[in-house]
Amino acid sequence: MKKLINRPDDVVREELEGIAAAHSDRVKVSLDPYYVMRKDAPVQGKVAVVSGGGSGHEPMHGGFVGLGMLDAACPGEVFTSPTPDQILAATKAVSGGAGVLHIVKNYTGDILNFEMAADLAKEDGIQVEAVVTNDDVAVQDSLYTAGRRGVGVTVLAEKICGAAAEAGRPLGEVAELCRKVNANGRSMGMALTSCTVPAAGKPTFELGEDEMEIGIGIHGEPGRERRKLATADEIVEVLASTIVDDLPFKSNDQVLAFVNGMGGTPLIELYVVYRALDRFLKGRGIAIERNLVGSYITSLEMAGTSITLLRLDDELVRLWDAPVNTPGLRWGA
Amino acid sequence: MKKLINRPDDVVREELEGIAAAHSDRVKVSLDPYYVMRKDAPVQGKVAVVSGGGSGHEPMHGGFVGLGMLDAACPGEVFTSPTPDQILAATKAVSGGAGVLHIVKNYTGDILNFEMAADLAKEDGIQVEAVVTNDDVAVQDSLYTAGRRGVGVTVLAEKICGAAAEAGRPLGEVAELCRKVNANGRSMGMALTSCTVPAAGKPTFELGEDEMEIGIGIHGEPGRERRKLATADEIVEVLASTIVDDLPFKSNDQVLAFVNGMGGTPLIELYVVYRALDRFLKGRGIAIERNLVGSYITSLEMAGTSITLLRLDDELVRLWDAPVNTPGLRWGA
Amino acid sequence: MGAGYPECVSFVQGFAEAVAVNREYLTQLDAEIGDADHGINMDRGMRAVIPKVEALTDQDISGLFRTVAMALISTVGGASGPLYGTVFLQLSSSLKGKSEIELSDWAEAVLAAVTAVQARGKAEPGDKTMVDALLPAAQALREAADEGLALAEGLARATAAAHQGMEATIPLLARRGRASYLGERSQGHQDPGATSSWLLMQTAEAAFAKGN
Amino acid sequence: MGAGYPECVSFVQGFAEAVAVNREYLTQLDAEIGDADHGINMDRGMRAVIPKVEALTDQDISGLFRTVAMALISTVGGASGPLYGTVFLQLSSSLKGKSEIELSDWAEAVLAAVTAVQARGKAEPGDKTMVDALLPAAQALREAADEGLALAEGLARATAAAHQGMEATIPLLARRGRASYLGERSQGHQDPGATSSWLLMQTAEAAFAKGN
Ligand SMILES: Nc1ncnc2c1ncn2[C@@H]1O[C@H](COP(=O)(O)OP(=O)(O)O)[C@@H](O)[C@H]1O
Ligand SMILES: Nc1ncnc2c1ncn2[C@@H]1O[C@H](COP(=O)(O)OP(=O)(O)O)[C@@H](O)[C@H]1O
Ligand SMILES: [Mg+2]
Ligand SMILES: [Mg+2]
Ligand SMILES: [Mg+2]
Ligand SMILES: [Mg+2]
Repeated sequence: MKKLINRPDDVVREELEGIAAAHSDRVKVSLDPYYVMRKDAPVQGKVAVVSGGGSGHEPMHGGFVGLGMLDAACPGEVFTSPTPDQILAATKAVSGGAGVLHIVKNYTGDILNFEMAADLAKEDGIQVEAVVTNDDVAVQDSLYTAGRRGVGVTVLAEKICGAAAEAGRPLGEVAELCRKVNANGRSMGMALTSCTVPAAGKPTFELGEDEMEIGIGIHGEPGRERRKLATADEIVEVLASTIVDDLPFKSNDQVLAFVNGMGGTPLIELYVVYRALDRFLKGRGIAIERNLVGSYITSLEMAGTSITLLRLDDELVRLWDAPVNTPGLRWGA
Repeated sequence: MKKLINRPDDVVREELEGIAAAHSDRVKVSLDPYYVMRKDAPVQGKVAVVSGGGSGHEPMHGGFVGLGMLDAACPGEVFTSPTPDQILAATKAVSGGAGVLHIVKNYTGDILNFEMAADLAKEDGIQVEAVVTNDDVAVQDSLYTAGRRGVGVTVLAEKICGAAAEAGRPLGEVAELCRKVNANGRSMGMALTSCTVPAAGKPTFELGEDEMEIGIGIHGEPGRERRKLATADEIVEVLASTIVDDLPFKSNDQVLAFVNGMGGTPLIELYVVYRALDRFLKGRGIAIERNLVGSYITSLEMAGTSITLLRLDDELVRLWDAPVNTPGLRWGA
Repeated sequence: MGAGYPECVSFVQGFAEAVAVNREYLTQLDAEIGDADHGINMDRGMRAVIPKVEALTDQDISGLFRTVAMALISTVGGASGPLYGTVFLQLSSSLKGKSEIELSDWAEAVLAAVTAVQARGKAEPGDKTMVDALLPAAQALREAADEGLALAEGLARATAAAHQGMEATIPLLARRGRASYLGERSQGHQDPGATSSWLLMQTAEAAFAKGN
Repeated sequence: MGAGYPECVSFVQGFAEAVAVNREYLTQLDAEIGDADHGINMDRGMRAVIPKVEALTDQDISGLFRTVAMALISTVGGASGPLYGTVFLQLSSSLKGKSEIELSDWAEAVLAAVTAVQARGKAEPGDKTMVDALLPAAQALREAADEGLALAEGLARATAAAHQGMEATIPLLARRGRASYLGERSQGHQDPGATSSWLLMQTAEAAFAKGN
């Protein structure tokens, strides 16, 4: 295992200390329990937006705390959901009296821990609504399974709901908006390499020099299928057609196209992927109105990419364009 | 070789097509010859800032084109300086009558190609000043060598000179400012893994599981020294003390601390590095006034980091804080 | 003769040791169909449990298990944190007031714990989760108690049933938890949570059956 | 009898072939002390040269070399683009007006080319660059011409001198170009540019010496 770390057990704490040192202009970091919050929280009268999940997905979620996005983020250990006490403490710390939205990715652990925290927060008189993101089309969706994973759409939901909360919209509306973003977004990812969980010390899976995993999540878990390595254009064809056919996205739809790097893939390759996606969508008559290209929801140092498409309407475009000032995403401020 | 690409020979063109598709709101891309320019260029009466170099360092330089930073960037093939005709075409395209600053990293190839281009541009009546960055303390500096490489300081110089040009300052002043940034900045990098030049198809060097390269540049070249793998804290100690002792940075100096990822290193590790750097500088009485944490000057998918320190004064802080709106760096706009 | 407070403490300590010894094994099972952290998670949790348990003074079985539950919930995270937290929370409430655990008490408590886990996690038997080890163990305990067997024997049957349930997860297609994302690729792998649940039953047997 | 236009074309084509054949070799040498692109760079350049040369109609040696120079400058990039561009630009101006190249013409042209490369790149002999192959070659040509040797023999000496100069770069500490960043680690490796320059001399010999 080759990583820029000290001891595997200290990675998350030291990362948080790094964030605290680097971004004290915008965030405050609690080390016991772990959470990152807006420096100016609680913002009185504003709905607070809280998310969280395992670490190893940076900049998500801690890097998305700030004006126009999250009020707080709760990082768990690497790839491990945070615990209820963390989430409760963060929820209390940022609650400004107008209620708190929990944006939860659909993983058993995240669901259970956020549920427990929400129950405890409600006992403390804080109004909490939880919305679960589950946009990963690589996973079969069914009542009799855990359903789809929450992946790329989470980033977009955090931005858009953060903007709505900043604009003073009430909890019910912000939660409804979050459900709308989730309902209109779909994602799928692939990996060229595995990643190594620091505490495990070796790659989660092994891939041959000519193999790739299609349909991976963001926790180093193997994907749905192992295939022969293919070109960027072929990979995009597989990911994008699965995504487009699922919702389905239709001709004349306007979308936000999000090409995400898994952590170990450089930007030069993401632009090659974006080019292919742009061509693919043009071929389907789908118009890219907004885009995001970069490594925003990662899986440690995994090499690979994921594509997320979000169907846009005027409201979503306006909220996407609204100012955001976080370490990981910033414009208009 | 596992990369998200189509054919190795097409990587740079397809990357540029991806940039064109993604960022047509801010940049225009020429494919023959290759260059990226501000959409609103030439800005009449403004000094134009142009840089360039081999591809594979994304977002540098193409991702730094836009308001408050570069007017144009000329990407060469991967790790290969651009050619004079590219640089000349870009220089002409963005020249707004107030002269053009060429920011050139100190590599024989970049120097020679930019020199030729500047000669040709001057023949065409365009005033050109070239400033060479050479901030890499890993390289021995001497009249009898090619001198130090230009690395991380280049990013900072592009931002700061771009802001000065945007503020309407004349060519001589912008060039002088660039020399000042270079004179007050120092960098050093290290790698955990090699990278693979697409056309070469295999890693430039091989490193054992317990080895690292100290003092690498940004072209996959081996470093000054191969060492046993060490902790993040130890690595920062080596890089930062070499940097600090070189200028030297002194107690009570105010600096911009730039922790850069080499392309394959995830943000979680960069924050662990930033934490160590913060502690190291506190120990030396050096105050971090501004910082930048992320992968901004990369070496394809290399895992590793570089540290850049820039001594600040009020002028530099003001110019650093000025609005910038590029795909790779954005604030205040 | 049932299991008293000291046996309960050694059950908890035994589980911590078993998890520590099997940290890599559980993590490796999770690498195959999950995210390579189950052993790490459980070990982090049980290491946090031990000092808390050692600090207890009032020899209360229910309080002991509640302490274990709270420590797990606040240190493990993931799916297993709330689920094992639920197991111990339920053991705590089922055993409230008891100073000795007889086979029928333990059978009832474990059955209630599985029921609570199912209520939280919505897993049915056969979904390839810890339920597949815990439920057969609880049923074996129930039957052993109904048959009037000795505590030691009942515990041995529970361990055997958990072991069988654990092994029976191998061919299953996961329908809950992270392994479910793999679809058919989850088949042919043993569930990590079922494995740690078998360890739980095994350490209960080792601790409670001493001299019984 | 000197080398005429057809020989010059086959020199250029021969160099393109030699570079293509040695693409990996030159790149590997550059991987060791540079950035693993010298073969790729030169091959990209020479592949661009060929159609431009084939399109020429006026049988002018100076124009031919100027075409090569301009194609290299606008497609190679890196250090070798401007430097080999300079070599061919200088060959072009030294041979202006000539329709046949005699040994003394070639000696003068190659010497002027090395001088121009040194002016551009500031490399001294012994700095571990292409100069270390080109300069001995030029000197050998000069001496052979002074001794009144035949073209073929002069060219053979130049190739041998370039080869020796190339091999002599191995122990050198690089002081120019990318390899200089390695400091002492540059020692023990053959310079890629010196190697391509030896190929240049070798292909000139093969092309010009035909029947001479
Ligand atoms: N819904 C559920 N009900 C019961 N057990 C579950 C459920 N989801 C997951 N598990 C158990 O949790 C185990 C995984 O735990 P762990 O790896 O620690 O958490 P995570 O899956 O969050 O990484 C699985 O092997 C399974 O036995
Ligand atoms: N200043 C210089 N003078 C002469 N030759 C040089 C100089 N710098 C580099 N070279 C030659 O260029 C070669 C490297 O070329 P190449 O790899 O194509 O370019 P780059 O170094 O830009 O990647 C070196 O091996 C050396 O022979
Ligand atoms: Mg987990
Ligand atoms: Mg090069
Ligand atoms: Mg797990
Ligand atoms: Mg090179």
